Amino acid sequence: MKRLAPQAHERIDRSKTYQFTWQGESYYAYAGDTLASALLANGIDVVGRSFKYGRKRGILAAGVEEPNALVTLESGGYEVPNARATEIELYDQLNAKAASGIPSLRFDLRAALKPFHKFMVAGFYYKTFKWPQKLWPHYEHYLRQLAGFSEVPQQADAEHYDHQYQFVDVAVVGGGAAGLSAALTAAQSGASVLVIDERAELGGELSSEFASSAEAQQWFSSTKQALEQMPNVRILKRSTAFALHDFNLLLVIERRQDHVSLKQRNEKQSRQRQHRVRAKQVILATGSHERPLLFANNDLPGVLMASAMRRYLNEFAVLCGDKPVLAGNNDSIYALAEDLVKRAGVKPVVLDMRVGYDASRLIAAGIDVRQGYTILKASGSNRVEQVSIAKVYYDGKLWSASAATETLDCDVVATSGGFNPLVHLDCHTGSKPLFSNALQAFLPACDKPARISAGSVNGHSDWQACVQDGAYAAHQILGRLEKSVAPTTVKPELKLLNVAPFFCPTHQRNKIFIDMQNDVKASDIELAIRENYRSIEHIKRYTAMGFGTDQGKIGNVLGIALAAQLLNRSIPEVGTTTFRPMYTPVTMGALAGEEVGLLFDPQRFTPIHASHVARGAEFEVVGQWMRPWYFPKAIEHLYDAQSAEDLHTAVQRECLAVRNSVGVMDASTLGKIDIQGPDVREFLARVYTNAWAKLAPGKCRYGVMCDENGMIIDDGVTACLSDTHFVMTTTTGGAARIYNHLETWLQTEWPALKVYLTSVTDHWSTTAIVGPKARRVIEKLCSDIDFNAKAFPFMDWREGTVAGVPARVMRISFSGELSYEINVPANYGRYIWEQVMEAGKEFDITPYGTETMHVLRAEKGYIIVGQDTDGSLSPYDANMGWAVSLTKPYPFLGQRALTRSDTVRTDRKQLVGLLPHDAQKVLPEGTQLVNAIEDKAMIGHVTSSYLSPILGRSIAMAVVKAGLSRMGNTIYAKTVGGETIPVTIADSVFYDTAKEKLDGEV
Amino acid sequence: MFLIRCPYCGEAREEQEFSYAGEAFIQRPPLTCSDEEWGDYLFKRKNIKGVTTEQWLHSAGCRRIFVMERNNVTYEILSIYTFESKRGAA
Amino acid sequence: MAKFEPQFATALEQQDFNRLNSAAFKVQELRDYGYVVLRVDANTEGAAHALAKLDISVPEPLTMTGSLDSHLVKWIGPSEYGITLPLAQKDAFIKAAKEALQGVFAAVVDNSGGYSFLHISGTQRYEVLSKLALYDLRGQLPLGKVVSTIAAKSGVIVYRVEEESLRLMVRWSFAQHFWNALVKASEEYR
Amino acid sequence: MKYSWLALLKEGLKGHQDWTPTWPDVTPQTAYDVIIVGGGGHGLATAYYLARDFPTKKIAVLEKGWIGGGNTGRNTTIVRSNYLWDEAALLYEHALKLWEGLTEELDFNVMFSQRGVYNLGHTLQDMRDIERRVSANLLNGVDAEVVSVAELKERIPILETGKQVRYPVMGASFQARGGVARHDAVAWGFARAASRLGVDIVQNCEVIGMDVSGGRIHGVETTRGFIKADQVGCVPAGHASVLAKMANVRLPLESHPLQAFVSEPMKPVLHTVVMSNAVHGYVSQSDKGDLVIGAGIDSYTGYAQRGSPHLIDHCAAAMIELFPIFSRTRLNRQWGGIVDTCPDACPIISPIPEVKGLYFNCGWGTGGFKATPGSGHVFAQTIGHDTPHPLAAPFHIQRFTTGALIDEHGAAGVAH
Ligand SMILES: Cc1cc2nc3c(=O)[nH]c(=O)nc-3n(C[C@H](O)[C@H](O)[C@H](O)COP(=O)(O)OP(=O)(O)OC[C@H]3O[C@@H](n4cnc5c(N)ncnc54)[C@H](O)[C@@H]3O)c2cc1C
Ligand SMILES: NC(=O)c1ccc[n+]([C@@H]2O[C@H](COP(=O)([O-])OP(=O)(O)OC[C@H]3O[C@@H](n4cnc5c(N)ncnc54)[C@H](O)[C@@H]3O)[C@@H](O)[C@H]2O)c1
Ligand SMILES: Cc1cc2nc3c(=O)[nH]c(=O)nc-3n(C[C@H](O)[C@H](O)[C@H](O)COP(=O)(O)O)c2cc1C
Ligand SMILES: [Zn+2]
Repeated sequence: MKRLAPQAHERIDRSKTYQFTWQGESYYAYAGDTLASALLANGIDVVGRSFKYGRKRGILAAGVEEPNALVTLESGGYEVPNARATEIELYDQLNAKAASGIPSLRFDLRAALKPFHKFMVAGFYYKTFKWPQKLWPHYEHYLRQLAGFSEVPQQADAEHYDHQYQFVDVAVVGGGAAGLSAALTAAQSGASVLVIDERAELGGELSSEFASSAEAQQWFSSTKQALEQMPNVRILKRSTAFALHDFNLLLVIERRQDHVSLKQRNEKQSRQRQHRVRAKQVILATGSHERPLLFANNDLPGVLMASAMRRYLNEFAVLCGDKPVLAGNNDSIYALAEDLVKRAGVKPVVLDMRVGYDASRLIAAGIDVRQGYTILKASGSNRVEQVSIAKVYYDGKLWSASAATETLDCDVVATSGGFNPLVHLDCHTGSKPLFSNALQAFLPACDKPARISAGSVNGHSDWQACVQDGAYAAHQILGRLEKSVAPTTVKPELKLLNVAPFFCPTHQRNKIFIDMQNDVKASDIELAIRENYRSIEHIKRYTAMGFGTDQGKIGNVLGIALAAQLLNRSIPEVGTTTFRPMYTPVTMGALAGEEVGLLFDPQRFTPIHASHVARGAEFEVVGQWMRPWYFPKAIEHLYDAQSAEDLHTAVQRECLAVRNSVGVMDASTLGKIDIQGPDVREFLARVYTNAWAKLAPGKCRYGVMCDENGMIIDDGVTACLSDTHFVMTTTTGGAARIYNHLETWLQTEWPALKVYLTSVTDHWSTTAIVGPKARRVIEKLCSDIDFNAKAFPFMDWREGTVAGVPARVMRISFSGELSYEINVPANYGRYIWEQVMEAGKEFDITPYGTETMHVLRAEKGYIIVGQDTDGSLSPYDANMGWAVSLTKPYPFLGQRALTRSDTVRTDRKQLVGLLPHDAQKVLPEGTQLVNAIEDKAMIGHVTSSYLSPILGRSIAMAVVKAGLSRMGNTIYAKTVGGETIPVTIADSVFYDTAKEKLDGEV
Repeated sequence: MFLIRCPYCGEAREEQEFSYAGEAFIQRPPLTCSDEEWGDYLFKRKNIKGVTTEQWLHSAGCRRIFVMERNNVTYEILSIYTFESKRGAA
Repeated sequence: MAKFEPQFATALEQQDFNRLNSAAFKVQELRDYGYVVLRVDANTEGAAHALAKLDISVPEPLTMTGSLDSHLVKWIGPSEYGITLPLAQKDAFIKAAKEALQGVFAAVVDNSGGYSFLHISGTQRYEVLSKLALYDLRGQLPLGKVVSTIAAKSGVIVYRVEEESLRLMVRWSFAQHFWNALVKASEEYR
Repeated sequence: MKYSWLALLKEGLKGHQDWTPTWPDVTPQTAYDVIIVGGGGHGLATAYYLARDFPTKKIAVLEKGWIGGGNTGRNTTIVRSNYLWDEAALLYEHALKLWEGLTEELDFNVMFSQRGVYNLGHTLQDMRDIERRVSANLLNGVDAEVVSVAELKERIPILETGKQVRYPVMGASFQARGGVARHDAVAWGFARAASRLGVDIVQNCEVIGMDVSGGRIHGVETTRGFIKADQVGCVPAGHASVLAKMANVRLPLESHPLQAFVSEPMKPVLHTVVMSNAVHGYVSQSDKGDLVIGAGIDSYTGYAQRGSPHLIDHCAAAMIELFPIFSRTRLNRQWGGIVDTCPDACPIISPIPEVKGLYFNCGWGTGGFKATPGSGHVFAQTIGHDTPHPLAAPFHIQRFTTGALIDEHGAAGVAH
């Protein structure tokens, strides 16, 4: 292997030499090299070890289809596991090591197990390690160590990713001859065009032709230039279309910085970008991948694809060997031979399975061309050294090889067994590729709307036909887009490469590798079939064929053809496995894009949030909201150190402040829906279980909402502003869901109801002043409302001006204390909060969070939907039969469900209070309940549980089977920690049962 | 990944703007129905393989619910119409 | 009673707008607009008369009528219009609207506090927004158009009244998240 | 041939020429005592236990494609039994106990790997639900544990447990006996064991009609002709409604796409199973080294084994939330299955009241792989005795009439 003298059309830049490190050793190569070409140029044969047998492997291909050359690139926050050397653009100071080799590339344990390889056939583990089953974890532990390629990086990612949404008329995947031609034709009509190619440079396989065809070179540069100058064309290089979804959503990963040396990467730019392209039309000009011939030891380093050898030669000026044997079953092999002679002065031996191709020109040039020959076996230790070849015959159905073999010395073997069109994207939406006998290839069906394929993916082998096919395809879709189109082009003729039918030598099939990455051999496929794994899907799963990071791009079709032969079926009868995204592996970070970290999901904040932060609140995540959980006070210690109260201490303090003086809470997160129209009352009556006909303006009412299954889904207070105008509140977490639920009923079932719903959750900021001194606080801020308990009774609301801001004040209570909820537009929210704090100073007003709110409401037995209920509680179960009106003219949602046989059972789980016998024992929430100490049969569980500061004891709410009829019974809580705690079933109202506190200080 | 033409907005939008809202035209039985009928109404679905008639809500757009006929095997959208137009026709 | 001086604080008041203030990408939060939701079916009895009185002509789907100086009426959905207007005129407008629509099946809802109003300009505005928005703002939002869509996982209303800028409304509680997303998405243009 | 090291050794020396079919391919006969429709794990397990426990019955499994090609072949293979409600916990625990001896029972290594399953909690309510579930599990004899954040960090060092993420981890439940199994092997193992007991396993045989008259079933029409049987057990997962329709029955199901994906194979770094409901994603690392990751369910119905990619993106983000070091790893392949979801997230294992001789085992939705042996066993008993097995009884289809749902949605965490 060596680097040739400069070539006219090479793509390396010899003026820039880059240093790189491979396996800890330093090497040099040029800008424009890939890591693969750089390794080849440096004479490195063995780049990896195989998955199962630890066999030495070299570079097989030159592109994304490479199965062997997996490396670990860089380290730390820049580490890339399982990177493919053939895809990595070399940059200065690049550092890579082999992704395989246990413990090292040089010495692999798995290879040392060679005597056992014959037992390690496909699926051998299903038949072994079985007895006793208990020991499997031990075996598994060791087997796991043997598997996998690179390590997972140990550090978090140093780079970031983003997404971009794109909308275009035409997306062209593939920037080869066909794609460029299609793009140009499309763009000339004025359509917006996006060209996507995974390589660093446009041109695709065409660039291999430049060396031999000036015309190709000429066409390419003029087309490229034209495209680059058109404003309606965008070209994405280094971009892989990895999935094509329904309605032409084309997903593309653009590698924006992977080709830049680590030092020069721009931190402000994403490393990779996912383009989410909606294209009106998609042109698939994805080309094809060559597949190899099969023979024993075909996995030896130095055996590679003919097209790859040609690319290395023409694009990188790397000669993969001085003594090449080229073997093929189609016409394409001769082009490589010609290039080798011309570029490197090397004379290969050419083996063509077929007879009849006119090779006189090559023969005249002194090349040994043997038609009717193929390779049966390769040999060598670190690298191929010899091949044994034989004459082959085709009887119209099958190939056979003559017994007489001949040995040739060589240092590289390049083969071509035909081409696999890249049908992948076309198949992602369920299309099945079609097999062509003439081409010996699966072609895209392209049977989904708004897409077409062009070029070598359609089987074209010469670049002129690809150009023509591209133009033809563009023409077709422009018609669909109703764009003015250039004069009709004609569909080009298929020029056949005359690919011979599949052949797999019969000897040493356990050395013939079909899927190199997964070490699937011809014999494994035989075995699978012998054992009745006959569907190609079973073969895949039993042997792991095509499971690798290359997804069988090179090997699958060979496996299919072999299976067909063994099953005596045609190739299309056997069919392919399913092509799925990703076309090539996609970085997880790029899928996630910017929506990681705090942007993973929106964080919602109330207008008062900054005040809470300033007061040192701890926050609780409720739905998407950040709600103050508690407000720990700083504790001054004797010495310098400062600490803050813990949850328990803070909550005790907050609770007592509310019960004894006054507290303040941010209730802005509750959902609020403005409801207007002449039928609002009827509407509310249908969606809530209780009655709404008589609620007068100025009043509020609590409502319970069920689904049609009769189970509680939400609750909240609704205020009557006028006979045709109400405002509903929903739970914080339920807001969006309930709004959709209500709209759905209105729009589908009750379109005749005259009701308009508007979400006003964000418009209002709500500050609740709670406690016996609440009135004294609010009176300082508002003079146009009479706060006298009689004038403004419980469950009323008033309009007024609070601290100079127009407000709605509601006298509702979730704590049993006197409480005013001040609603003002969001932009005044923080101001009002601060005014309340100021006004409350003299009463030591105490801000409190959700935890204290929970304790206060539990002391009063108020439920929290989603905590005390779980979708399996009816209003009766929740002891809220009082909120159910069965006499409404139109039955409310869920009403019918309440009378089903299971729903009327009297021993259902019902919501009750619990008093632990040990008054200081707080039951863990969630703890299950049983009837007797030794019982295991559960009768319910603890839904809420707290130490009540005002009662000086623990209290809990729970659901208990038939609990409502078992008041006073002792039952037991069985904690996760193994405790059994006796508790008494009690009424769930623990505090102020006489409701004497409701009016506050009198 | 659907691209859905909202009949109210009059243009195609990304699937994420919409919420699937279940089978369309399920008849709600009266209070007097049997437990069986209620159970069927609540839970039993046609769950057709092939062309389905279903409700979608343009939740991030105009907030209207409409009807979509969709082939849930090929993921083709066959037609989209409003409830009003259906009611008008009936 | 003390003399009060109410302080008005918009959702993004605390953010450093200098961070997003370049020729490439510039964001301003507008403090002086109110937002009123009008729900009415123009064909409802009495609606035409009332709307005429309010000088409102009902926009076609995804379009707007009127102007920001008096009232910009946006189509949000069938029989749902979002009216952006100078904050100072908001209360009077609501009063007038309620009066005019007395007896008509309609709703007038003040939602001024519900949103943060953003003005987005700069040569890279579409580049930045296309990282966040599901909608083709560059290609499908000509002057006079309004769309409700999703950007950065938040519901947004985007509309265009000037050649060189976009206006965007995002719900108050989502504003800070949206801001963070804008900061991140525009980083490479700073 | 019994599978063993010895057999492998012998065969290895002979070039593996004498291995026999794992299960033979057969042409269907014209009549059977029991037909099982659906050659997924559940159907094959049903057939196996029927054949084992009712040896006189002539049984066939009819599979429209290749066995194990449905959800059995495309799930994330999580096995656990820590369900909330008694009925569910007992059923899944029954299955888990069978898993613990399945490799030996079937003489086929199903690679049941009890590496433990964590269900993460990210909110206070998550933690309440975890406490509730663990408490219930312990009383039901299901092993379970509540794990603190500090403890989590020790056990899974690569898990992000910091507070500076959107949904910080607050704790987890853990079931040590949970784990994963090799999905395909489950289908193949049951197929092999069943066929050795005389069950006919018929592939490429789609049931396209049912002969129902006089309130009972007489047989099924298939793409390979009519086959008579007095008892037909349908185990078609995503296609349950399609089959039910052939008997003029409607089921409380919707079939949705559920997606999963795998990374490239890497060296072992995650030695257990981690699931999170709040950020939605769950992950384990297969013995081959790939991260096997499950995403959320698509909202719409779909019979195409593919879903929408934004769910994949979101799930990838969730993975990075939990495991920041996964950010630079790459995904290799994504796919979807068709899951038959029930309103209460619990299965239906039931005779069909309207049609004597017809039974359905379906509605496993996003989480039935773990139940495979148990489901097969209780369904076999139900069919064999023509009366619901006690563990199956609560999963009778009648519950959708009476209202006796077993709602595993609310508090059970992710149902996978
Ligand atoms: C992505 C994904 C992830 C999952 N993750 C988990 C997980 O981690 N843990 C877990 O416990 N569960 C999981 N599940 C669920 C689990 O896969 C299923 O519940 C389980 O595999 C169902 O098994 P089955 O045998 O009933 O169905 P299947 O394996 O689907 O078998 C049903 C069979 O019936 C056949 N069939 C259908 N109609 C006919 C007909 N008319 N005639 C003949 N044959 C027919 C089908 O071809 C199919 O082979 C997941 C599912 C998916 C899709
Ligand atoms: N197929 C054959 O039989 C054969 C034989 C010999 C030479 N050729 C040559 O191959 C060329 C065929 O031209 P063509 O334009 O049809 O194909 P091409 O292979 O030249 O171009 C296809 C391009 O698409 C890219 N691509 C493929 N899938 C992609 C994806 N998912 N995302 C992004 N990029 C992707 C490829 O990397 C390549 O650059 C001609 O120049 C012809 O001479 C073909
Ligand atoms: C647990 C599990 C692990 C898998 N691992 C891989 C893998 O390593 N490589 C791969 O290509 N596919 C893997 N797959 C996916 C399968 O290739 C296939 O996509 C899946 O079984 C669905 O089938 P289908 O894509 O043929 O429809 C895996 C699937 C499962 C269920
Ligand atoms: Zn719409």
